Amino acid sequence: MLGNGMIQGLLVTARNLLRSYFDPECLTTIQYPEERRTLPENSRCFPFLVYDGTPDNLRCVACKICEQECPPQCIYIEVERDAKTGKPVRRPRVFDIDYSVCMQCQICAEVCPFDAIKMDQIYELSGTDRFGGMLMNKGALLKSNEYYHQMHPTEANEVDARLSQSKKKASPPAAKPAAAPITLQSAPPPRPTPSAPPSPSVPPTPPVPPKSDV
Amino acid sequence: MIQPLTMPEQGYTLTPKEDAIETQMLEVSMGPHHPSTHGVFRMDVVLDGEEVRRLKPVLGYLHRNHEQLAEKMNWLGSIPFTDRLDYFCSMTNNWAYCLAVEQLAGIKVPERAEYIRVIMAELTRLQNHSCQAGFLLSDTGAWGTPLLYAFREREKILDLFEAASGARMMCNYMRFGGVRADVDDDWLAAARKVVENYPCFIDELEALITGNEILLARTQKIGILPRELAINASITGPMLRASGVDYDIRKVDRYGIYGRLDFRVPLGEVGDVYDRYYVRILEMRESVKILQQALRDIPEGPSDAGVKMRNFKVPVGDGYGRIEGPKGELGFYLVSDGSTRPYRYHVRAPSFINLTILEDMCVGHKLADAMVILGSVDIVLGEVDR
Amino acid sequence: METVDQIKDRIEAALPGVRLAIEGKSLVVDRQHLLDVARFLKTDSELAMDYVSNLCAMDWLPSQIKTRECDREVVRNLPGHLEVVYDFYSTAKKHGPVQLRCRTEGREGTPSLPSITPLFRGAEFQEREAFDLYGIRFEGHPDLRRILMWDGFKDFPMRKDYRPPDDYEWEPTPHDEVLQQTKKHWPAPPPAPVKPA
Amino acid sequence: MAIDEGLKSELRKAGVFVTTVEDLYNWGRKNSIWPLQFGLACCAIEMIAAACSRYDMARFGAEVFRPSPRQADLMIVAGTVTKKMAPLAVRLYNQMPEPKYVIAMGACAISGGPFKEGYNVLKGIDRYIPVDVHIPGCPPRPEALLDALITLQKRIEQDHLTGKHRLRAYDKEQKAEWPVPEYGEHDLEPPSNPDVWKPEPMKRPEAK
Repeated sequence: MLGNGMIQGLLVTARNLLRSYFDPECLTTIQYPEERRTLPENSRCFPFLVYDGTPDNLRCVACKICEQECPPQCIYIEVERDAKTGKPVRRPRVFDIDYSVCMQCQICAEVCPFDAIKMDQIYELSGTDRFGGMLMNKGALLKSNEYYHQMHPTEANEVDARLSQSKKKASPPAAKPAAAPITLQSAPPPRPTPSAPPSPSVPPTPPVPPKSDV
Repeated sequence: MIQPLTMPEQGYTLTPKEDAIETQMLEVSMGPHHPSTHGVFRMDVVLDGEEVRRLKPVLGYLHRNHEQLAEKMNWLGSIPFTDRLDYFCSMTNNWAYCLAVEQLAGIKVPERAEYIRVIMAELTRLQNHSCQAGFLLSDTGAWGTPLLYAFREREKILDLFEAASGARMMCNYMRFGGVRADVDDDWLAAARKVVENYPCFIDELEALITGNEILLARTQKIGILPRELAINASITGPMLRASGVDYDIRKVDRYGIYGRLDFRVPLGEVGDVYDRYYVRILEMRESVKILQQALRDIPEGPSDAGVKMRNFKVPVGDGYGRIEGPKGELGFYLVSDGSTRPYRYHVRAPSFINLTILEDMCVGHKLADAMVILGSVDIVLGEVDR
Repeated sequence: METVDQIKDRIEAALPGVRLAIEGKSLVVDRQHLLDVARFLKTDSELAMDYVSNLCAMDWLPSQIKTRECDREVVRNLPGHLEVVYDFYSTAKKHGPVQLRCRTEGREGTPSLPSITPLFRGAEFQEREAFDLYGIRFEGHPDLRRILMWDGFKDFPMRKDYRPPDDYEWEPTPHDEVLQQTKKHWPAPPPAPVKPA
Repeated sequence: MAIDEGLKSELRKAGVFVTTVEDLYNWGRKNSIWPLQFGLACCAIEMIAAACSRYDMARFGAEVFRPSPRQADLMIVAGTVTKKMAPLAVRLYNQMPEPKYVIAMGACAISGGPFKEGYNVLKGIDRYIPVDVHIPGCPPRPEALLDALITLQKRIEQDHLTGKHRLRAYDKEQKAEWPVPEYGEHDLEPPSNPDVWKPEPMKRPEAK
């Protein structure tokens, strides 16, 4: 019969409409600003730098591997030099990531041998400032290991175990205790809502003046 | 009597129809900003009334010099760029590139990684074909409903991709000799659930559109692509099979573990828009079958071959690796001079070559049909222009 | 499917005057005989290569090859040339590929090669792409125009000696070549571009 | 003209709504932003996803994607702007009626992104047209697009109809047309519009 197929189609839409009153699975919309989807643990957005304890104690040693491997070349690193001797110190003086170029590919985090650069989950970064706002300097990129633990708990625990092992091997007595993974393992904290941390509309803090006694 | 009008700079001649009524040819430039050209595609159409007499595709509005960038980049760095070729199917793009490199470097892929790759590729095919059906329907005038339904299902698959790889669209998931991150049992359970429910969605989509008389009238006997022309013009993928040619690289090359999986290759008879649409629907059903087998049989073991990605080098030589992507044969021709970056990197993009015969299919049809025919070719401009 | 050597022998037997060379897995054919060889591959009942899958152009700059012959180091100068690689498959017999290579004479201007589009429609857009990006003129192509770049564009951007225009005014994270280019713009603000009349 | 905010909220508690023409006008505009259906590349798919059922841009009054620039208020530059496409993008922008806004969605639209070192990619649409909101990401999630839309709504709330910082549409001294670049022999001519594109000289912290 002519029109049969159309009636079939209309039945499908009617069924979907009616089901949405009973079946919560049919209500697919996320009421975004009020309600947010919990991102999967692996989810990634932009890279950030991890520090242990205090922001001075960052893991990055300015080896520039991520800078070389970054496919769109959006990382810029300058090595810190000792104020007295002028010799290079194993920490970055300048560490810039241009978020307006970054393609979120995770290769920097993948190649970093020191587990110093990891992927963030903040995506609400829209801003009106093109030149300053999208260029993240070292101060804006630094985030604590605890923050990393909240975001990627499984991965962070693996990283901590690996780091403490390699530290034990290197210098058993002098090794500093790892950030604090033990307490977190027993009771994982609630997943962060990915809106809280500093947004780029706030002017990025100037880079932390590095100490020369490293 | 109207004289034929020669347009040497455009490369064709306008010859008006010998008709009782004196008609005038109208040249229309459709696109690159046009709602139904699927991106920034442009076609210069010569119309006689509403009938298409000539049609010249004009490409390049999304030419992002992918090949040149890849030649400046190391081997690993190109993988995230392949994601952005056909941005619906980043997983299959990754696979094609990794397959080409693995063939060139002689890397063996472990069993579990092969299974994961097949699962990802078939999920990609599912979401690509369902979205394609949605877009085709919005070209025929059914704005909204089918596309919304398709995107609703696509989100479920994207959630799986995000949980495994970290990103919704640009997965950057496969690596030479395996995949970047193994999937856990929770993920497999979630994937099984999605795959279980997918046939219901395909049924729903079919009930919604396959029998619809308007769709049948708009698609049947429209844009017929004869079998011989399809082969001669190097058409691949569902378009080729809709014309009745039994050529599926999953069956021909048996790359990965496809040789072991049980599935059939759906073929069309007429080669019109409807066949192209329906072959895709049937392919989705076969993909579900493949997924069920792969998710059932996936073995334990390592998920990558332990290839060191940094300073990765490929022995001197050249090679062409290809897979059956959702849009057709996706191939990578790579030339290595032994250094950390490819000397030549060429993408054989299926949508680009499938556009070759767009004019042949459209001539003689109405302009509105030309949009539907273009929709049935299933192009993605990122891949057409690269 | 037959091996490359067998195919070579059969082609040379069937087409008198054709000399092929084998490089790796591919057959190197000279410009004059490319069409004949392609037609043979297509029509031969054994091979039935009815489907040209991939057509890829390449640019080889002039180079030097050092080899040792009789304890002496021999340096040979290779002239620069453009090269096109064809991958043929058969949809009827489901085998392949047969790879053909064809080289141009020199790489100045727009050197020419015969077009296989009259035999294989599938090469139409790919040859236009090779013309656009590498500047290979395909003789006998029905519609050889630029396909990706605009018509007034003068360069062939995929050639190895192409230099892109300088627009590096704001590059906060530059490296290598880009760094050198960017430094020209620092610290002075960029010069105001000239408006067209 | 302006009403004291404290007084306004006091009156609201008493059940009296006070508004100005400007506020009412901005309130209407911000809740019915009609975007131009202008998808360029990968980000366009995320834009469609944002308009589809899970993210549903209709909740912000912005679901009416207009194919014609004459009916659009907002241009979401979603994807890579190539040099071949740039003149057309500028022309489309010129055709939109004032007041109009631009969101540069994704790395490519802001700066050329990962593809910027190529011969055919424009390093940011802001070389030719003014951009109001930038969304970094490649591609940004649909939520990020909604976030940018909220940012833009806040921005629209601040617009003025009169005074020194009034909207471009009500300022006769401002020009209404942006020059469209032309295809040159090697590059676009001009390579940027100096009225819009004003890069700051780079500054880095000096070494001690």
